[in-house]
Amino acid sequence: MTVRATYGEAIRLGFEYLMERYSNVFCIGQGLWSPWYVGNSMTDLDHKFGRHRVIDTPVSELACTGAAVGASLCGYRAIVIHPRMDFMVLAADPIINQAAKWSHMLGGQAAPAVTVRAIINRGGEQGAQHSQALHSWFAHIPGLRVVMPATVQDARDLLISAVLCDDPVMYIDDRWLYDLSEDLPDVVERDLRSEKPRVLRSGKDVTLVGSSYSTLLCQQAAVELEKQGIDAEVIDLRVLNPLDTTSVVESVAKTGRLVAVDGGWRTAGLAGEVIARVSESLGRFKSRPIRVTLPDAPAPTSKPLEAIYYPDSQRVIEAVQETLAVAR
Amino acid sequence: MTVRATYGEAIRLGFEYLMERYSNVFCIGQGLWSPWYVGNSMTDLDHKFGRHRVIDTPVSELACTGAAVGASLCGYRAIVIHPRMDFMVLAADPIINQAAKWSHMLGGQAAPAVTVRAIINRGGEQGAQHSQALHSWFAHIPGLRVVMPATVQDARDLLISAVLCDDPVMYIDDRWLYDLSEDLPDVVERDLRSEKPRVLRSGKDVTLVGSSYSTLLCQQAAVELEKQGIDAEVIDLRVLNPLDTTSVVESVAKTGRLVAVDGGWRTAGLAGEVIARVSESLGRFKSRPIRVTLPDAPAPTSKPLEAIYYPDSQRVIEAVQETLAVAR
Amino acid sequence: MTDVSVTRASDLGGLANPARPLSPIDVGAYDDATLRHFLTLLFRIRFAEEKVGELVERGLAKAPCHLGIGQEAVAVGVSAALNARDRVFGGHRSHSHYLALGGDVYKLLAEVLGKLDGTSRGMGGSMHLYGRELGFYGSVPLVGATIPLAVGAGIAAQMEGQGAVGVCYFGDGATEEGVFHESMNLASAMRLPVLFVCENNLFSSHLDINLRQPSDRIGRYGDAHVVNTRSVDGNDTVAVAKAANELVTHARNGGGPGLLEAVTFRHRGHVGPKEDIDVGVRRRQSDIDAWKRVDPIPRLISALRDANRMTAGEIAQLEQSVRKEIDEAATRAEAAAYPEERALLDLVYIGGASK
Amino acid sequence: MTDVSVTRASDLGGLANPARPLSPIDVGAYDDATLRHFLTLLFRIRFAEEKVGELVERGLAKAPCHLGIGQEAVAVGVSAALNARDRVFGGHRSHSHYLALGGDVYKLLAEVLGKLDGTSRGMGGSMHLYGRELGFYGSVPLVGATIPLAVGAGIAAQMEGQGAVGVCYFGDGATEEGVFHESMNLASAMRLPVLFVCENNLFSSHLDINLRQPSDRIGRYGDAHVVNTRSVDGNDTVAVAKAANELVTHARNGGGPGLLEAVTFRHRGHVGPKEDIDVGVRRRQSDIDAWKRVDPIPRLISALRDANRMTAGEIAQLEQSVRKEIDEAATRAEAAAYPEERALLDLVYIGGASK
Ligand SMILES: Cc1ncc(C[n+]2csc(CCOP(=O)(O)OP(=O)(O)O)c2C)c(N)n1
Ligand SMILES: Cc1ncc(C[n+]2csc(CCOP(=O)(O)OP(=O)(O)O)c2C)c(N)n1
Ligand SMILES: [Mg+2]
Ligand SMILES: [Mg+2]
Repeated sequence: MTVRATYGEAIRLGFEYLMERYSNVFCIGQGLWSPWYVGNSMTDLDHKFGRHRVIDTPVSELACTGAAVGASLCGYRAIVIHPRMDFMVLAADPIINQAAKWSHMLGGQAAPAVTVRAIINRGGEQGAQHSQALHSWFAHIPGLRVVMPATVQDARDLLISAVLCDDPVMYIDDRWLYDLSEDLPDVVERDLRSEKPRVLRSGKDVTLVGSSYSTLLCQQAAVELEKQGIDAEVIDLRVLNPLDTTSVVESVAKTGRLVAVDGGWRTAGLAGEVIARVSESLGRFKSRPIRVTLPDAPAPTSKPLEAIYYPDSQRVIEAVQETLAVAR
Repeated sequence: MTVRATYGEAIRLGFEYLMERYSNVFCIGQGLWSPWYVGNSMTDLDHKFGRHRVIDTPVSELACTGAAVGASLCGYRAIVIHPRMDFMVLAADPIINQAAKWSHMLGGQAAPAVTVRAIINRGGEQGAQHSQALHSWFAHIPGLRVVMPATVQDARDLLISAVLCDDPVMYIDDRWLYDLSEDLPDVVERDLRSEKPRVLRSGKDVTLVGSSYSTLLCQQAAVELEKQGIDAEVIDLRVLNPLDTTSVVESVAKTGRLVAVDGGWRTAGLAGEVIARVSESLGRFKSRPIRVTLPDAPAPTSKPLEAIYYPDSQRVIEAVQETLAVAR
Repeated sequence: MTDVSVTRASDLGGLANPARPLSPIDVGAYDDATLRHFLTLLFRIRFAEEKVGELVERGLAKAPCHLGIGQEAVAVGVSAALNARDRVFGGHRSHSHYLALGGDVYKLLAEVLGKLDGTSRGMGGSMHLYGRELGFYGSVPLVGATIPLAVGAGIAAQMEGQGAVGVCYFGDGATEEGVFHESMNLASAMRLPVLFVCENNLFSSHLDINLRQPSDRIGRYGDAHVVNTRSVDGNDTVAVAKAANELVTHARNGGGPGLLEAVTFRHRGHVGPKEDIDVGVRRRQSDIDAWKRVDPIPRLISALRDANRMTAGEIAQLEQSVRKEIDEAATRAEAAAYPEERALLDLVYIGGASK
Repeated sequence: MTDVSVTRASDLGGLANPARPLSPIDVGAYDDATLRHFLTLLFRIRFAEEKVGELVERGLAKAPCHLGIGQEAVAVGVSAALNARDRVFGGHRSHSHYLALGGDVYKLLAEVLGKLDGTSRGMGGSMHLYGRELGFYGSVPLVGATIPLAVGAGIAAQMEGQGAVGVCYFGDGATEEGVFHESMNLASAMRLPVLFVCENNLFSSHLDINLRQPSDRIGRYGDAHVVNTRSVDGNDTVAVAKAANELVTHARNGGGPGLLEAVTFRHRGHVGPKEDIDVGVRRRQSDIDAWKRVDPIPRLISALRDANRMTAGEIAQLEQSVRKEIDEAATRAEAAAYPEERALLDLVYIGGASK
């Protein structure tokens, strides 16, 4: 039986699924008793499951994240929610020095099966401290798993897989996707360790790689490009860490062309990693690969600057056209 | 007039130069009154310049770094010292949310001319929380400058350029380099904005790119490779952010082969960025580029595991041989 | 957190209860010009923020705007204790902090609208203000972030030896951030000239302080960190000014940092011009109404009239002229230009395009 | 920080002064078996750490080893208040915390040497210990890092409703980390069953507490966060056990968290077996000598003998048998195998090779 849901609602369905079935799942984070902090992605969960399982907190990112890690070492599956990734920077220690390392450092015996939900909440003239997309940082940290759903179904299902996974997982969602809508099948629990990047659309002329909102841009671009007779393959990374780029390499082996799209900064970021992996595997492209990312600048506030700061599908289309300018 | 110094002593010479000439320079950090925290890189500076200018602190990475940023907004040039990069993770907010963003976010009017000195101090069975090299994280953050000296002279001179620069700069040194020794010329103050990667050795067969200790590995490998009749070009990145890879691209345009060496983790790290940049510019290599990095795993403690965890020059040599296995 | 009773007793000795018997504002210690200045600032802040609320409602101001309507007395009182050498930092709710130091309404409104003439050249919006010429060293919205910066200003002041102080404003919520404690300890151990100003409005966004802390008195942290502490009625401009002056004087003389807790309440919601009755946990209309009855502006006006310091006519005239100033500023700000596109890359590093 | 006088008066009412008149250890409340157990643990911890010191001196143990020689009474006393359901976290100086819960000396020494049989399968060394079967949920050296983890254990315990507590050990230096305060506030606001144990040894590596904090009494933070607090003689096993028991009982019964401040001193330097006389800021031979005169082990022995609980012969025999246990463990640990190379990648994620 399918149900129609938006991305925001799908996240909420994921929480509901987990909390109904698993009594050791609980949520902790700022704003969980507020109707506005996390969009519609957790509405009324506190009333449905009780405020002891949906815990709103003081303004203490570090301790609350550490507490979630600690509870997860004690058999709970805590989900700590950061309504903005920028604030989560204060909680870097429990995420990267603790959660990511405890298994290795203690001989594989201590599994903090915590889920860190980080929300990218940018635009709206909020500026440099309320807009960051730092997924590339966390993709760099061994021991952490990082997922970034781009579709409505993944918004629900990757959350479920993340929480059921025995490793610490960062689940990153983007408020710009919340209004996407899709028909959802029933939940099938999937082992996160088997989840990989997915070819959302196959094509022969160029490979477009994205994750989260960038995947949407790739899909939109692909639709436009088709009208221009260009056949783009679109790959959604989904799981950034550990990153498996087998399908990307296979795709570029076929198309010879690569446009890597990412909503983070350019230098030392995810899009560069994708290009590096393909280069290491193939050593050559039909034409130079291109990244479409944020410029290396903090987020501005002013309207006209915001308008040029964030890439859109047009920028992806232009990049594709550039790769194709070299004779096929 | 030249003076012989080790890398550790050269850092100390840099501090001395700055504190003697600039009364607005001061140092703050953990262990600055201790003889062992920062090796020999700051010995007796507290006695020479007074403990009001060389401030030892409580165990409060976050506030101390924030205080350094604040004092730097008030006309001082604070240098905040983190004896281990791992602990500095607690101070990510003042570094990346504050120092890196204040100029942009406040219209170019507020310049926190702070220097954050981060020490990589690994090995010695210290384990996962006392070994990290997180430079790739900071290379990802616009607004921050990041330098990583590989040579004795750069250890001194990049410190001086960092502190005299009006932007926030992260200066990263590696304890494994402290015993390198070199004859140093007199100090010439250089504008950090003009400092770029440097070709330390020119060659035609392959391009080796490193920074900090990885540059040393590249140089050692180049010496060995020469004996095997292989002519390697060695480029020391020096300035990781903003990263200028012009000389790397030029080099690979000539050699066609690239080995990127980095002391950090592999995924979404600096070595990948180097490969991505070259790929974007050239689109093809004579043979597949190779990264030599840490494996994507936390630092182990046990002796035999440490021995295989950290790359050495032999690993660089093997990578070069692999790139050359493809016919020239 | 689990559902602790929000009716837990207050440790603030009445300060958290707007229905307590009020002591009248004691204007005796200040001359007419100063008092008139206080009232001017109160009016300017209030009307400017009301104007910001209008700009939000009209869809012109898009950036999140946090209004401090009802809390104006804090910044006005604190600023009275400061001079041009002092360095002040704010947070997400800092219109009042900027204006109380003499900030320009046009620049503020221009910034709120993202215009080049703004305090931050249009790069910051409401949450990122700057006015170095006034001693306003910057406000940013990451909660607690400027607290250690003010400690750094204290280090600078201590090194200069000119008697300056570093000041930061923050809310009760910010005291839940570890950086607040680290900063207090550092300032106390180094005996730095820093004034920590906590605007305790009993809420952090939607949550009552009793849902977040075991006591509503922030002053207890001053005790723990051995910092001189005063908890005052934050709706009494004069009480704030006096307490701030005591603490600042002490700090200037090498007596170490001070913590000023000013207990107050915001009439509007956490962000934007609405009152947020519905969304708060225990944010009832009756609470807001009670706090409006102890609004700092009518209270100062009554005191001025009772003490014959200003006539009703003078006050009305002052009010009129401030309103006019603000209307004019808003009109200009609406018409002002945006920053140029190249600012996006040019301002990443100081002194020009990123290289 | 600037050079504050290190002779500032103590706020600890004598506890920081080893030359104060001592009240004798009151063993009245405990039966013979318990007291013998205390002494066994004290011996085991002491001799095991002395052995670690030897392994360092012989160049066999390379990992940084932080010895708590002189501080053993804290862990022994605290552990007496705990049961198998409780969850305990440590820090960089945690040999005693592990052993006092019943930890195995062989596993400890094997870990210190990086061997597969170690508490952490050779992946951690001295600074990363683990013993879940004992309730020892892990120690790691990042200062303050496990404090919020213990709060999480408190959340778990509160949800389970079985009367368990979360416990963390940390030093006076760790209270300078913001996370300590965030954690205390969170635990207090949620009334969580958590025992915060501060081993106040008056030093953080080379720095005297008076150079880092405005008072040497950590208990004041308990007051600020409205947490039940006891400051006790950390060299008196019984005093620690009693105070821990009070606080733990209270926490188990829903009374919220407790802060136990145990004032003590480490005989050795910050890291390694040396005494660090030369490198400390005010760490004089005379201080160490004075503290050695209040060594927890001879003090408990005197009390046992005075109360006729153990004879000199029994004590000597116990000492001998513990020494033998430790020598044997060390010999085995030296001969034990290292982890296999594939552990490097296999343990990154739970349940096998990273994929
Ligand atoms: C580090 C961080 N965490 C969370 C937020 C979201 N946030 C913005 S304002 C605010 C409330 C702060 O409350 P308080 O400090 O009392 O100030 P008030 O809003 O009452 O003026 C919060 C939680 C933030 N901006 N920064
Ligand atoms: C976050 C962090 N900062 C700094 C250090 C370095 N360090 C290790 S132990 C220590 C001293 C801690 O003192 P205290 O908490 O009193 O414990 P003690 O060593 O006295 O047992 C320091 C500063 C660290 N390990 N982690
Ligand atoms: Mg508030
Ligand atoms: Mg200590």
